[in-house]
Amino acid sequence: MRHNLHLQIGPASFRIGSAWAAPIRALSALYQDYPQAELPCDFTVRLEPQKPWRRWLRPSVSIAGDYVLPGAAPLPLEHGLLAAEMGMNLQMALGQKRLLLLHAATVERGGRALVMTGESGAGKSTLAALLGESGWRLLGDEFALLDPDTGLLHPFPRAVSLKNGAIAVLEGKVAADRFGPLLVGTPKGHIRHLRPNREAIERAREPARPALILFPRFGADLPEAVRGVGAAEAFVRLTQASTNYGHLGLRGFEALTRLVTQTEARAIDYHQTATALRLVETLWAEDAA
Amino acid sequence: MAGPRYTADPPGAMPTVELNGLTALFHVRSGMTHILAAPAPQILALLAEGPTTRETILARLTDRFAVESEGDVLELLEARLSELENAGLVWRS
Amino acid sequence: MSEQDESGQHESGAGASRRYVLALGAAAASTVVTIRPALAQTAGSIVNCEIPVPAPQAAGSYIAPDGSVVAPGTPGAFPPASRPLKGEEVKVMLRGGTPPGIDAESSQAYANYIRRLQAGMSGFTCYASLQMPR
Amino acid sequence: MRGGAALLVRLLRNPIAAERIGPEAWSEVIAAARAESLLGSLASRLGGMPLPAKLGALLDDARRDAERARVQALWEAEMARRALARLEVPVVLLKGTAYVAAGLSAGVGRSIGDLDILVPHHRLQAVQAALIDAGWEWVKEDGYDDLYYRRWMHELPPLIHRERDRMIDVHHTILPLTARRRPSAAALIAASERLGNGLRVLAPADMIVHAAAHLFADGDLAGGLRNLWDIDRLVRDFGARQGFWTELEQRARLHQLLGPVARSLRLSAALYGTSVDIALAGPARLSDRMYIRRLLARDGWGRATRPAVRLAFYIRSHWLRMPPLLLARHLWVKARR
Repeated sequence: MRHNLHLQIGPASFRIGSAWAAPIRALSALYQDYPQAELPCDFTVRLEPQKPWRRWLRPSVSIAGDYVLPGAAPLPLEHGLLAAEMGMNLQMALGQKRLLLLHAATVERGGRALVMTGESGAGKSTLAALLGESGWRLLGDEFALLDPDTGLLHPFPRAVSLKNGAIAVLEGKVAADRFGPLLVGTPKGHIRHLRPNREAIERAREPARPALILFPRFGADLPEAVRGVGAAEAFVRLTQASTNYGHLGLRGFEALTRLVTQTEARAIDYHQTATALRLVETLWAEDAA
Repeated sequence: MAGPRYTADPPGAMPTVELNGLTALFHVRSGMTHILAAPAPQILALLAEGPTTRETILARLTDRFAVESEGDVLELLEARLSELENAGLVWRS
Repeated sequence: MSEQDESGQHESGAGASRRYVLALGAAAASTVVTIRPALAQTAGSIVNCEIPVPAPQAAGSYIAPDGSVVAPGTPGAFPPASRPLKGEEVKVMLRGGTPPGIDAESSQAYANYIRRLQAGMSGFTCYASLQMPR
Repeated sequence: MRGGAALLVRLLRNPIAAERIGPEAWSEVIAAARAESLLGSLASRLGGMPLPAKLGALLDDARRDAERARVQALWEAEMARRALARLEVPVVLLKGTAYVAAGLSAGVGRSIGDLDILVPHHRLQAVQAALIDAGWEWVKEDGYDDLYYRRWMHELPPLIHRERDRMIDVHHTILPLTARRRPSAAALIAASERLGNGLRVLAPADMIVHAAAHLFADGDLAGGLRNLWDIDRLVRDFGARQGFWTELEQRARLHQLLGPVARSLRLSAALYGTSVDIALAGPARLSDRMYIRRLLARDGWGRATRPAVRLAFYIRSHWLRMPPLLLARHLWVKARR
């Protein structure tokens, strides 16, 4: 495809081709400091018109590639950056066969990692982005990649996808040149991508040992609460947070049982980001130290 | 007595990990993971000694444990065996 | 099953042999639970999965024609689906059809809602399974 | 085109060529191979070759994934065996599951979807009941589809297992009853060979006849490169056996599939360099070129190319499967829903 780009994000490399120049331009600006991709690429993503004439006429981007969701609605060309991000996530979710993929945000301090997993809307991305600006290294806001051979977590520091209210929170803390364009009225509301800081990008191939697993739950009227999560419950919840547990077979079983038997797990309820940040620091001091 | 004999794969083909009171089991032949509660792991352990009938399983269980039940013992054992059978961990021959 | 593991096996204090008590459980109890893949393996798994519209966290909210979740009673929006939608129905809706018992307009709003599902949201797994390449 | 299906085929045919391929072209080969469900087969072909580390790791993943597919396919077959054991019907495994169960080269690295089995037509009811008893369910609840399947198709409507999420296709013959050719299902079952666990696979010649029927009759040659790869591997496994080619000709004739078998042999020889019996394959035809263009219509981004050729094959495939009047009726009922 005429417009294209290679990207290395943590252990995975992507080849992104586009029928239009704009999405590739936006991607290369957002990912300007990232290292050269290792070839051959693990995954191919294509941004293409759904029908040939939709390249020019009311252009809309449909997401294709090695692994696809054919029924997914195309996005307007202005949201091409989001389409590229979704395309890369999809390849990881459906195509990752080496590392156990957990739908979780991860940060690291002192070589030890905190894993936060929960349904979308639990505030993982926001928490990870904030922690990543305050003494923690951001490993990733979307996927945690557990290496069955080592038991370590690999970073996947793609651009953080900030939604709605979280955008302003981070705009107040981070230099403007690390943000992508504001995408208005996407299927998920307003979205603005944030490039992780230099440390997160430079150490993107440096894994960390898991030390604490949190299952955060956010709700406007949820009272603050902390509860221990037993190994069996953590195991079952993590199999459900993984898109490829079944694909990894015995390697996945061994990796995940080792993770839950060697790592503390807690569920936390919160209704304010500040509360969650405080709980994280307290539990980290108790459990991981 | 001509009841069916129950068989299970050898323990080496079913690695397990204890998770606070429950047993996580990986069944190599199917690639599937099961979470087991008592008495399922104990029954599988017995079947590791070789194919055997329902009655013998019960006799051996009673021999090794103080077996408690809220109904007909053989019927309940049958229910447990058929759960294992549905999961593909045990089959009749 | 969680009660089972409490009572299933404990040391019998009474017996001199210190034998373990082993409860056989109730007839309807479940002592074997199989981990199901979060992403189903076949396109056919559609019969087994359901998508709540909207997700339980937004229960009661209405669905706008473009699929976004809006406040109950918003003009032009549709009331939530009265029950979770079956994979097979969703497939029909995504092709622009109308499954029995759902009117055409809400059906398209629900389809748009489902198209917007993201990883981690209730129903995404089902939706993704529907679309899995075989 | 250089990095797409054509290069993929060259590598499958001659793995030594891998040493001369640059990293950019490898990205293209991998995308094309994924799109054609041939990455596992390619990875197995290239096993043991000294390749750059990143590429090697990627191919390791593909081999592991194929191994998982193999385990899963054999397990589904085993569960079907247990469900049907008491009926004492011959259960013949078909396609990918048969290849891995019989340990054939066609199974190495292959992606495997549903479980396909062949059983005698007069035992369909009993088989269906036993499967439903063991946890399989109908995928669709739709009167027309059901009737359509029962009247016209070569298989039951698909069933899915409610716990394991896997589908089974129960065939009673290998082509739809609407097709003009009528293979002999009874002969297929009678000649089938018993495996150690009691399940059966088709006899070698029948296996190739079925693979050829599947290649041309099922769909618009979508997935054709993989189906043709099956044929290449099967011929390499069986071709040197005493009397094999005579047997293949007789079976192809018996099943009214001489033409498709001959063409699949020519295409396999042309694309994969398979050694085939010249007399059976027959002389190259002009239309073979069209088939080859269709089979190679995939570029290095994994995109389908040559839309006109594809469309021609699509229309042709529907034409092939149903007599015109029936096709019209089918499209009419589909359109009204």
